[in-house]
Amino acid sequence: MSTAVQSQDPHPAVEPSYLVSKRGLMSWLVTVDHKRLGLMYLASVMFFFLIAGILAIALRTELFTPDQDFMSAQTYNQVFTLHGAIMVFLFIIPSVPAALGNFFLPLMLGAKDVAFPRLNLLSFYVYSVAAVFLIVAILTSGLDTGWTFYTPYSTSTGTAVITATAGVFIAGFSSILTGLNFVVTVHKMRAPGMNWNRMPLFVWAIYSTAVIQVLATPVLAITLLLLIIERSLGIGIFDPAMGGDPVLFQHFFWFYSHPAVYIMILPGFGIISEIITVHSRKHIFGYKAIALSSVAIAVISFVVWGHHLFVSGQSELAGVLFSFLTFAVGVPTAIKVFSWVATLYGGSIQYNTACWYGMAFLWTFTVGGLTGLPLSTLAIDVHLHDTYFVVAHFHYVMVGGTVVAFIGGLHHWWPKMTGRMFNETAGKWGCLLVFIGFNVTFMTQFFLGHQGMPRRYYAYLPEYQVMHQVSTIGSYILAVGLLWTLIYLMHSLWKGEKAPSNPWGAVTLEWQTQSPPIEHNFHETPHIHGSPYDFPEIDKSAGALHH
Amino acid sequence: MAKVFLNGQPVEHPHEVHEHISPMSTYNGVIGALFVLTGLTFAVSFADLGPASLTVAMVVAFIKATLVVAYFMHLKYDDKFHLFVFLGTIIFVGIFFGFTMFDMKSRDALNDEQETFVRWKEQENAGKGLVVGVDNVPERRAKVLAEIEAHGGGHGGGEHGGGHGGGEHKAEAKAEHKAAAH
Amino acid sequence: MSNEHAHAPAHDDDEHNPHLAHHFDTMGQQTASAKLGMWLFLATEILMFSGLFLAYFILRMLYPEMVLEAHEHLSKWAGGINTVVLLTSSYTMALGVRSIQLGDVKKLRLMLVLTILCGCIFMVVKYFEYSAKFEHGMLPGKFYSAHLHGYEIDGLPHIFFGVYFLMTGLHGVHVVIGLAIMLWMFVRAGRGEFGAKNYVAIENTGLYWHLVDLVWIFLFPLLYLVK
Amino acid sequence: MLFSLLIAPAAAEAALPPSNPGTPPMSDSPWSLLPAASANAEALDTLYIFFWILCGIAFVGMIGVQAYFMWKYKKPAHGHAKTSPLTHNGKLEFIWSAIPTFFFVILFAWGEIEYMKQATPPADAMDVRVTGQKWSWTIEYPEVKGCSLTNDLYVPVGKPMRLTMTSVDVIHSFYLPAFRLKKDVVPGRYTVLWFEATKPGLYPLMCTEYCGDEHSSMVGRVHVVAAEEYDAVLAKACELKQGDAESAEDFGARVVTRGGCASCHTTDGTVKTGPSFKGLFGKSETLADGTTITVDENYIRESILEPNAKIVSGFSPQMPSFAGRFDDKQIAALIAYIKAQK
Repeated sequence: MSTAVQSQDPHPAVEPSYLVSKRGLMSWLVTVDHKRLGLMYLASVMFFFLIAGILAIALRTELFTPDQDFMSAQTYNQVFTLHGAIMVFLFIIPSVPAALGNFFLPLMLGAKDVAFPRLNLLSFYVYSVAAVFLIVAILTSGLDTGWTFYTPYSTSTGTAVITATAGVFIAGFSSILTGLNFVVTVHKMRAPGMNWNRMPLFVWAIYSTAVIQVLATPVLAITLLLLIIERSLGIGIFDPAMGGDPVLFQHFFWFYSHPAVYIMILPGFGIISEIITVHSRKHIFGYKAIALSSVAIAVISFVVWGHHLFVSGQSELAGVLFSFLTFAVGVPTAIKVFSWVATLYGGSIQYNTACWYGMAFLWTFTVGGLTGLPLSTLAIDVHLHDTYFVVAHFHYVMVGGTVVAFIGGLHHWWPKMTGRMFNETAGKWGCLLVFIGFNVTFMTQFFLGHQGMPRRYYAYLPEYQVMHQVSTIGSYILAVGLLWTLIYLMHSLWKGEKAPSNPWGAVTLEWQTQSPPIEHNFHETPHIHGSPYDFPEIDKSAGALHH
Repeated sequence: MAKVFLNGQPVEHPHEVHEHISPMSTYNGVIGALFVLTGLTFAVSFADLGPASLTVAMVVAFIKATLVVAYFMHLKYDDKFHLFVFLGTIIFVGIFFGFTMFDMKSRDALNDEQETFVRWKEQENAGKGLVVGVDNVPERRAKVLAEIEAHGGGHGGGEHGGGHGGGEHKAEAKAEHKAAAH
Repeated sequence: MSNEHAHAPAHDDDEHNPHLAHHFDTMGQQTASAKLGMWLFLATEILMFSGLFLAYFILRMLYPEMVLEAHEHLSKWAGGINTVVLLTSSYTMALGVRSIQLGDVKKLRLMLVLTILCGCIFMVVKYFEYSAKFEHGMLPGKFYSAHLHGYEIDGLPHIFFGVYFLMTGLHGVHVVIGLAIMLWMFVRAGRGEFGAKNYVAIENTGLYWHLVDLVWIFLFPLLYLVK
Repeated sequence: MLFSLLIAPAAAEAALPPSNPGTPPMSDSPWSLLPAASANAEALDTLYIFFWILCGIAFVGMIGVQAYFMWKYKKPAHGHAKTSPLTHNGKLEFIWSAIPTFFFVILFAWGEIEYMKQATPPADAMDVRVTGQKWSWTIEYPEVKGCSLTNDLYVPVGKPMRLTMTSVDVIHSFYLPAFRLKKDVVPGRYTVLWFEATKPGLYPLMCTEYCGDEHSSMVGRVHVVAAEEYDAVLAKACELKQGDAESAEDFGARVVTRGGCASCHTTDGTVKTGPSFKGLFGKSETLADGTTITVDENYIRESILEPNAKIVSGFSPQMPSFAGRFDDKQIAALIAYIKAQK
């Protein structure tokens, strides 16, 4: 194999970067540049991450003692609902695809932009409108249904369910448009020589995610529309008081929302594949297995939604079927994790901050993945369902998986996006705090859950107090770590060193242009001749051991 | 710009648009067939086929849909990947329908086998039944109140069946909802 | 755009094509992207409508007698006429696409007008159907009051009419959006924006309109005909 | 405060066996605070331990290999080491796909077998009916005529018991951690849960499906008693008659406990979902439609039987009707109790 691209030389900044190629507020507000839109998404999702994070800290603080402390029951219910809804719909679903994906997908493909740049801009504004709806809902009478909007609670409660679900409905369209755009981009916009086997794994992951976004989100849209209609007209599809079936709502909802879990985690997988290879200077182990397992996960994710209904009065037969299929999704996931570890073998691992996050991910995601197994085992799930065990499990996957990968990716690509280097020492401290804080917070919750602590309680039996306090303290450490990360990253924007075009010695295309990139990404269209993981450090002479 | 690339592959004649243009006869034939099929399904609806009418109507609808998709939407001549997208979508719709209907159909199997409903009713009929006189649903409250009235204020417990709890079996639920809706 | 690429070899006439966006290399790439995007969009539409169809099938399963009784109150003739009208509009739309494939803008505009006309007829019939239902109190959900107008339907007909209005209503919204798009295409065609090598917007409009037709092909027998 | 109200057995409920404040007894099990108090719980714990051993091995192995690689293949201080050209290994990939698959099938099958046992109650099981409502459990015992308890489930040791459950408002979930069992309680349909208790004691019973404001208060007690004592204990628990020496007020306090009123009405002036009983009697209140009423015997009585007829503004129509649950005497005692809360 030859080197991946023709030109490997660092590109000094010879043209103004996309950040300064056009000036003025309007040039940002109506931009169709995928990189600027990526940054705008990044700023938005970080804002909502901060808001929902503050809500999480409020929840943990309330739970420091078994009794009601500073929040009333109603407030607590609203706070956990908004924490969930904002985190899911406004932060984690758009986080990696819409922010990092938007920025790097065309770059990694060697394209000038996504296939539909104006649609991309529209998608951002649709997302903003959705956010406005949710904020209006919060400012009027709030929302207390839980982020899952289960009927008949959501059709009978007095809070602003219609405004909030309309917001989520709109956010869904933003997600659909982004996904559609990415699928077309991957199919039609690849640079010369970029065949399917030469696409970086981040692209594969984003592609699989986009497929799920296109196929699943419309069902969320119709579900929420039905919920809005049910609440306003009382047509009686979901509301038992009108002759409907509340469990049917759960089927509708989870047909989207379980695949949505993979919308959240698959892009994280993609980031980890990039980070581990680049920082260990090793070709990824099992490229095809990782790429195809992303697609497999995307497909299987559509047939496992019933595991959210094991104790909801779903038929026992359906439970058995869904349990089996849920285990099936574990296999491709296990393959990925093993392949990442195997990638480390024989590498030359450089421990900078992004790599630290990559290593942390392997720990947290493994815990998250393994604790998914008892939840897919029917009989055990009966005990653990809707307890803190589930809370801990999905936080290990969503925070320990996606958010850790997201922050890792942010560090990995920060020099490329901003043209500045951040302080590595500060970064490692941040990672350490996040890792420790996260594990203290959520590891404890596995034990709490197994002891029978139910979800969504603002007051609890005194037996659980010690573990709740440990968890709360952990959440403070996590919060400090995240704030610290925010501070030094912001600091780097003003004071950071200028970033070279390829600080980590990576081979993928985004590093083959200047930092930050020019408006049209590349000075000339790149031509690809080999694998995206063909590092110069690889010892070709070590022989024809494996092909 | 020596060479033009598409999908990572060089394209020999980038300006040629490979579009199939169907002759008028195709369109005329298709619309004719669509009208005939519409007439057929319309006519059949007057005959009393019982449960088979759904099957017949769906088969006809699928044939009509196939005609529209294949000829009006050019899927027959189009990029095969578009066909893949379309059929893939149908498969996912099938998954959505299949699993949900499977649950809905098999849901009461175990309850029926164990006669949950029968037992519940037997307890009531044996006079042991207790009233859970709880009802927050405005539509049903009127009925509950009427029953309480009919039974002399509603205390004493146990005499008037416990059906207003919302735990109705489907048949009963239907009757009651009717009362509520009307 | 064309200035930017003034250095391009003369044989590459795509470079001068005002319809080619800057980030595409060829018209073929642009057209293929637009069409793939449209098919993916149609996929999302199908999945969205599938939720309503599933709701309908579940309703049939839970309350079969009620559905059979309630659907007798829908006008088979109105539904049938609308089916013919919509199929005809699909036909004219397909012919419109064919005309522009052959470069005949004039005929395309004629076909668009015919299609729009059919769409309008559809909406007018719909209007009369809806107003009859409103008059008879056959309204969705808690507004259902047909029993006050002398129509006794056993069971829970408010659900059936809820589903009926939701399905036909959402379909109607799609028809209206389609009409607006076709009007826009009519204007653009008048400005000479389309030709035998540049008609993907017309083609996509057609695809959308055929999907609206497809949904109706299933709605009609399920709501109006099936026993 | 909340739990002391809910969990602490009311002093007047003399029929209850002496108990600690309703919290799960700490068990001697090395891995759990919760005792395994049913046949199902014991079977599940075995599966659970098997699972943890399996996952423990997998986790330690995975992280161990990762840590070893991280240490062994650290980048040298200057420049980079030559790295391995390894890109894939079909045999290895097959093995690490097959091994998890094998264990997944075992876990699935084991879980499935236990689940079907959980789902199939024996034919001779005793029947109990459970109704979930915001925010208490009504538990009815068909063997004892007219017996309907709030948040108290009595269970004999060694006899299978089968709960047929439904809800009157929103979805709740009936969770018995000591029995490792849970099932959603869905309005408009029945769900079934069965178990055979093995260990006498007092265990918690909780709602695990979010159901509104006082979701956290939907906590009850499971009293597991010896089979021979069961009838007597249940009969006593069900009895709700004014004692000879008992004042109407004290009896009213027992009625309040039985009705589960405390989940919404406090006696210390705190307003929860419903008005506090403190100082309630004789108060003038404005209804949502603007009319003014005085809280007197008639209004309280009506509010118990037909709670949502006259809602004081600021409150929402959430209260279930107690018509048929309380007789005149009990209601009279309840009114006396409310009167006494000054």
